[in-house]
Amino acid sequence: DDAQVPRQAAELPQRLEGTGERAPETVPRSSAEEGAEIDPAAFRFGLGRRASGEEIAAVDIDVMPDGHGAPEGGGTFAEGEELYATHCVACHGADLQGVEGTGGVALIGGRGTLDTDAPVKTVESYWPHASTLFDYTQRAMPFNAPGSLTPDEVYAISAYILGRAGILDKGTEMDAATFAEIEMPNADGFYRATRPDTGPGEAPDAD
Amino acid sequence: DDAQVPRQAAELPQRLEGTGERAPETVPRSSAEEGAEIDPAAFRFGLGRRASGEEIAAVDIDVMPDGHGAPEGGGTFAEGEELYATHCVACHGADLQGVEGTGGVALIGGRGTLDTDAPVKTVESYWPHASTLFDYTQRAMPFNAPGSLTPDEVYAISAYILGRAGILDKGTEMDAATFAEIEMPNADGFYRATRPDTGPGEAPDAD
Amino acid sequence: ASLGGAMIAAAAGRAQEAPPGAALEPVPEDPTRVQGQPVLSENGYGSRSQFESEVRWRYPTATAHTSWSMTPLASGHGIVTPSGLHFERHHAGIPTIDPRAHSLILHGMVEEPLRFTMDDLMRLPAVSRMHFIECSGNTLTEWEEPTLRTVQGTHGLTSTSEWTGVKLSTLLEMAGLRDGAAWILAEGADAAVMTRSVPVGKVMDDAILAYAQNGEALRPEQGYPLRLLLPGFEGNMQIKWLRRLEVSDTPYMTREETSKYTDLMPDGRARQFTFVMDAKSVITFPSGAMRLPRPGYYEITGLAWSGRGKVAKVEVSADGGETWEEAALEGPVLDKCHTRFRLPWVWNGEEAVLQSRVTDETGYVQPTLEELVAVRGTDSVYHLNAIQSWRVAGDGEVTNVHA
Amino acid sequence: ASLGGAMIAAAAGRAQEAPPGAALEPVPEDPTRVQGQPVLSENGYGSRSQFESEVRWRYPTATAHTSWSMTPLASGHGIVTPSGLHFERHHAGIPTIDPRAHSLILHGMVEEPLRFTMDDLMRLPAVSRMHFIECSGNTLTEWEEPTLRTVQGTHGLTSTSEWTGVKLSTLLEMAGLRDGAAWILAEGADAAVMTRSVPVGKVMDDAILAYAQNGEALRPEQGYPLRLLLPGFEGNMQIKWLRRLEVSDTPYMTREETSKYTDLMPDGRARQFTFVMDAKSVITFPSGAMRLPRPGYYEITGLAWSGRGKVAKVEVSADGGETWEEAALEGPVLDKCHTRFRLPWVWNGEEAVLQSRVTDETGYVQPTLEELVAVRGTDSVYHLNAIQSWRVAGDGEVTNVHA
Ligand code: HEC
Ligand code: HEC
Ligand SMILES: [Ca+2]
Ligand SMILES: [Ca+2]
Ligand SMILES: [Ca+2]
Ligand SMILES: [Ca+2]
Ligand SMILES: [Ca+2]
Ligand SMILES: [Ca+2]
Ligand SMILES: [Co+2]
Ligand SMILES: [Co+2]
Repeated sequence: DDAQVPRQAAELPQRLEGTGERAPETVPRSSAEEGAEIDPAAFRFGLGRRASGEEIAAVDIDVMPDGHGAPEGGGTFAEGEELYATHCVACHGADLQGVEGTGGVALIGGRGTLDTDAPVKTVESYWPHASTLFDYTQRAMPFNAPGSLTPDEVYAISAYILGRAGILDKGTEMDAATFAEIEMPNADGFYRATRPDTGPGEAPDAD
Repeated sequence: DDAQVPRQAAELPQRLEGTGERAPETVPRSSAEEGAEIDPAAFRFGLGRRASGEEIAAVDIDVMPDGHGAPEGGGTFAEGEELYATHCVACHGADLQGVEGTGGVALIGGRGTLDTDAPVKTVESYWPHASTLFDYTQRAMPFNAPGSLTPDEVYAISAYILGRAGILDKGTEMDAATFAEIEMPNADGFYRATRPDTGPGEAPDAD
Repeated sequence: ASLGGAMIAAAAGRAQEAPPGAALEPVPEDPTRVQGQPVLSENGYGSRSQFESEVRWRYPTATAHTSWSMTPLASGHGIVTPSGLHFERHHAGIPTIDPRAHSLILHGMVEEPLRFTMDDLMRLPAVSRMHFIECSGNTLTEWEEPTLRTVQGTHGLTSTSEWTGVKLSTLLEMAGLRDGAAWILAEGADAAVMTRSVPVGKVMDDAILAYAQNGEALRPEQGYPLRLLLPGFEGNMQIKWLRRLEVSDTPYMTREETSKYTDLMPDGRARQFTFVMDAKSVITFPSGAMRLPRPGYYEITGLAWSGRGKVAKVEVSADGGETWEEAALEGPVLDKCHTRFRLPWVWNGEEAVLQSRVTDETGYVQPTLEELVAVRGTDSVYHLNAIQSWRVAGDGEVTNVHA
Repeated sequence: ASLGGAMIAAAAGRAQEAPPGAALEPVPEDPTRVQGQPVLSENGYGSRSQFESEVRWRYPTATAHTSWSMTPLASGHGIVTPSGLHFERHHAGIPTIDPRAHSLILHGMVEEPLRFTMDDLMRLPAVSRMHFIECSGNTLTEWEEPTLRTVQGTHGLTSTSEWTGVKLSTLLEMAGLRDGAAWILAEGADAAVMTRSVPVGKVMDDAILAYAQNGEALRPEQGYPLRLLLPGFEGNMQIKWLRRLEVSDTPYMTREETSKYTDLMPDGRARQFTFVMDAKSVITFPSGAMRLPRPGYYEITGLAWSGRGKVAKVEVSADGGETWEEAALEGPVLDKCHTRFRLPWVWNGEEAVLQSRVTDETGYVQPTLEELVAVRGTDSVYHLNAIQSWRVAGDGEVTNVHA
C-alpha cells in the first residue's frame, strides 16, 4: 500500500495548473489546538503545544551530578565486568587503556599527571563527577550501538569502570543514590574562568 | 601521450607529504614580463600585459552604427536570398515572420504599430541602426551554428533582410560603407530617459 | 556512505530518488541509535538535505537555450540566495569554459591595451560586496493582468550574492583612459557573444569584475570564470563569461540595447539606456498559490531592494493599500542589496489583500501599478517595479491580483 | 545535458571525473560557436564548475564518525563560507532526519513545558544573522610547534553563514522561566545525543534556533532540521539536530563540558565553561604550503573575528611582528562575524614573516603565542587564538612557523 510507505526524500514541488509553475512549499500548520488566544506582544502565537509527561520522559535521559534524573535500577562490578567484556572491550581494551585505531580512549589511569608536561586525562584522573560516566555511557556508548544498554547494564558497567579506577569499592552496587556519594579524585580540579587572559581588558581568573 | 590530453575537469588538490592535508591552490603567476616596475599606488602591479594587435583583432568583432568595425567584403540581396534559405529559414520562415516553436522571431513587418495596443517590434519596425543587424547576425546567428558565417555571407543576408523590409534597394550591394547611408524607419524612435517616473525624486524624461 | 543520484527502494518497493542537489541516505527510525554518515561522506563538498526540493523554475520559452529560470523566493530565508538557486537568463546556453584558456582583453580608447589571464586578475586588489542582481524583465508578465501564480513566477528574476573580484576602475587606471572615453562595450564568451554598452561613469563608480560568488568561484550559470557586476543596473548588462572590454566615445547600439531592453512608451517612441533598477519590494510569505491552513498568527515577510542605494523603509498593508504599517528591516541593510522585512500579522479568517511598499534612501516610493501604467502604458516590457498584491481569501487561498 | 557523476573520456582515452559538487560537461574548443548547456540543465539546483575542486579536509582521527573536517580557507573569498565547505565536527556521524518526524521539547524549570514541530517553529517570528562558528579546538595542533602545513589545517574549523531561525528567547517567553532558572541543557538527536549546558543569560541575549543557512534549509552536517546558534560561543555548544531543551538551576556537567572542552592549566587544574571565542585572525593568502612564483605585487588577505563583538582593527606585519601596518577592513563589519582584511604588499624576494593581529571592539588585542602560553601552558588543547606566522622563504615557499 503506497500510502503507508514513508517517503525518504522530498518529491519535486507539484506543477501548478495553467502556468506550470512549481507550487510553493505547503504553509506549515501548527500542532497547536485551534482557537487558542493569540497575542504576539505577549508571546502568545497559538503555535506549538504543551508537552505531555510521556513526551518529556521519552527524551529526558540526562543524569546530573547529584543523581537527579538517574533511572531506577542498579548493577555491580561483577555484572559490569562481564558486560564490559561484551560491549566495550573491543575499543577500550581489557586493561581499559584504549585500543589504537578504534577511537576508544583510555578510561582509567593518569592520576598525578595533570600538572606534568604529559597529562593523561581519563575518567579516573580527570572527570569531576561520576554522573557524567553514567550519563555519557547511556547516551553514546557502545559507539557501535549507542542507546542499546538498559539502565541496569549502565549501572553495572559504571561500577566496573569506577572499580577498576580504584574509585568505587568493588562490592558496592551502583544505583541512583550512589552518585551523591562517590568522590572523584579530581572533583576539585575545575574552576570557572574569566577570560580574556591577555591584552587590554585582561581579567583575572575567578575561582 | 597523457601530457597532451587537456584535462576537462580539475583534479582533487594533491595530498601534502607528512600531514596528508590538501594542497592549497597554486598561487597564480602573472602573464606579465618579469622585472616590471611596481607601484601599486600608481596602479602599476606588474600583472597582466600589453594586448597585441592580433589578440585584439581576434575578438574585436563589433560593428558600430557608423560602420566602425565593419569587416571588408560585401554581399547582395540575391546572394542573401539563397543564404537565408540555407541558414535562416528554418527558424525565421520564408516570409520572415518567424517560426513558432523555434524561438525564431519575425524579422520584418510591424511598421506603424508601435503606438498601438499591439506593437510589433522587428528589425524593420523598431531597430534604429542597420549595423545592429550585421553585428548581431555575425555574433549570434544562425542560432544552431553561431559565428559560422563569413563577412560576405553576413553582408548578403543583411542586404536580403533589409531588402525584404523595404529599407534597402534590392540592387544595392551591402558593405562597410553602407551602414552610414541606410535610413532605418524607426531611427528617431529612441530617446534617453531619466527615471524614476513616479514618486518623490521624479524627473522628467530628457529627450 | 553517499548514494548521490542513486535510489533507495522503500519498504513497499516504491523507488525513491533524491531531489536535485541532494544525496540520498537511508533514514533510520531512531537517529540516536545508529551512527550517522561519516565526516566527509560526500568527498569534501556537501549537499542539501534529501527532504528539501525547492528548485528554479524555467519560464516556458520555445527553446531552453534562450530562456530564464527563476529563484524560488517563497522558500528563501534572509538575504543570501543559495548559489544553486540563483536565477538564470541565458541567450545561448551556459558555456563550459576552462579558466586556463580564458582571457580578458581591454582595448579601444585607452593609452595601452591590456590582456589579463584569470591568474592575473586573481592577483589584483580585490573587493567583496553583497548585491542583488535583477533582470529588468522581472515581473514582465504582470503589466496587463495577474498572470503567473507564484512569487517565483512574478518576481523570481532577482537574487543576492556576495561577489568578489577586481574593481573595473583598477583595470581602467592601469590602461589609462583617453580623452573622450565615455562608454565601454562588455562582451561575453558565450555563443550569443552577448554585448552591452556601459557608461564610463558607472564603471568608475562601482563596477566589479567578479570571479567569486558566495565565497567560492562563480557558478557556471553566473558567468564562470568572470562576469561584470554593475550594482543596481539591470541584470542583462552584467555580462557573464566576460572576454572583452572596449572603450569608446559612443554607445555600440547592440541588439540588447535597441531591439531588447528598451522601453516602448505609449506614444510609440522608446526609452533607451534605462539602466537603473528602481526600488521594488514583494511579500514572499504569504504569497501566491499558498493556502493558509487556518486563521492565526503569521509573520509577513519579503524582500525589498533599490538600484539607487539602500532601503530606507518598507510598509505593509493588509487591506489593499488603505492602511499601512511599517515593517521591521533585518540588518545589515546594504547598498543595492536585498533587504528582508518582517511584520507580525494575525489573520482573522476574513479576506485580506497584502501589499508591501518600499521607500529607498533617495526618498523614492515604490509606485502602484496604476501610477506606473499611467506613465508607461502596458507595452514597455521591462522595469515593472509596482506594488504587488496578494489576495488572501476566506478559505486561506492566496492569489495574485491587481488591486 | 548534465553528465553529473559521469565521466568523460578524453581524447587519448583517459577518463575524467567531475570534482565533488560539480557536474561534468564537455568543454568546447570555442564556446562562442556552440550553444552552451540549456537553462535548468541541472534540474533546477545548480552546482559548481568542474574546474573547481577545493574540498574540506578530514583530520585523520581513528574513525570518520567522530572526526572533523576543515574549511579550505585559502581558497575562500569574502566572508560567506559556501555551505558545502562549512567545517564539520561530528561525534557520531551526521544523522539523516525527516523533519516531519522531528520535534523540540522545552521543559524543566518553566511554567509550561512545550513541544514544537518544525512546522510550528517555521511559523514563529524569525531573525536572520550572519555569524561565524568556530570550534574551540581550532588550531589545537599548534601549541608546541608548527604542525599542520596549510591554513586549512591550522585554522579551518571556522566558517561564516547567514543563519535564520527563531530567537530562543521567544520560546522561553512562551514557556515562562521559573525563578532560579540559570542553565539550559541543549540536546541533539544524533547518535552521540550531544549535550551542553548553556547559561540563560546568553540564551536571552542572542541565541537562535536556526533552521536555515545561507538562504535555504540547514545542511545535514550543520544540524538539519534544527540547530542551536550561540553567536561567539565555541562551536561544540551550538547543538545540532536539536531535539530537547531543559531548564535548570545548575549546569549538567556533561561529558562535553568536563572531559572535553575544559582547558587544563599548567597547575593541573582546569578551567571550565570557557565559552567565548576570543578575537582571532589569520592570513589566508599567502599561507602555508603555497609558493610565490616570483617577487612582485601580492595582496595579503585574511579573516578576523571575535566572539565578543565586532572587529575594530587588523594590523599586518611582514617582518615577524617588528613593524605593523593597518589593513583595510571589507564591509560590512558585523557582530561576531568573519571580517575580511586586505593589505597590498610588494614582495622583494627576501625572506619575510607574515602575521596578522586583530583588535576587537572591546579593545582586546590578539596575543602572541608566547603571551598565551605564558598563561595557559601548552596542554589546554582548546582556545588557541594566538597570532599565526607564515614564513616566506627566498624561493617563495610559504611555511608555518612559530616566530
Ligand atoms: C566500537 C568502538 C567502541 C565501543 C565498542 C565502545 N566505545 Fe567508548 N568510545 C569510543 C570512541 C570512538 C569514543 C570517543 C567518542 C567521541 O569522540 O566523542 C569513546 C569514548 C568513550 C568514553 C569517553 C572517554 C573520554 O575520555 O571522554 C567513555 C567513558 C566510553 N567510551 C565508555 C565506553 C563504554 C562503557 C563502552 C561499552 C558499554 C564503550 N565505551 C564501548 C569507541 C567505543
Ligand atoms: C535554429 C533556429 C534559428 C536559426 C537557424 C536562425 N535563428 Fe535567428 N533567432 C533564433 C532565436 C531563438 C532568436 C532569439 C535569440 C535570443 O533570445 O536572444 C533569434 C533572433 C534573431 C534576431 C534578433 C531578432 C530580434 O528582434 O531581436 C535576428 C536579427 C536573427 N535571429 C537573424 C537570423 C539570421 C540572419 C539567421 C540566419 C543566418 C538566423 N537568425 C537563423 C533562432 C534561429
Ligand atoms: Ca533532566
Ligand atoms: Ca605537553
Ligand atoms: Ca570595436
Ligand atoms: Ca498592449
Ligand atoms: Ca525548503
Ligand atoms: Ca577554486
Ligand atoms: Co534580462
Ligand atoms: Co569542537
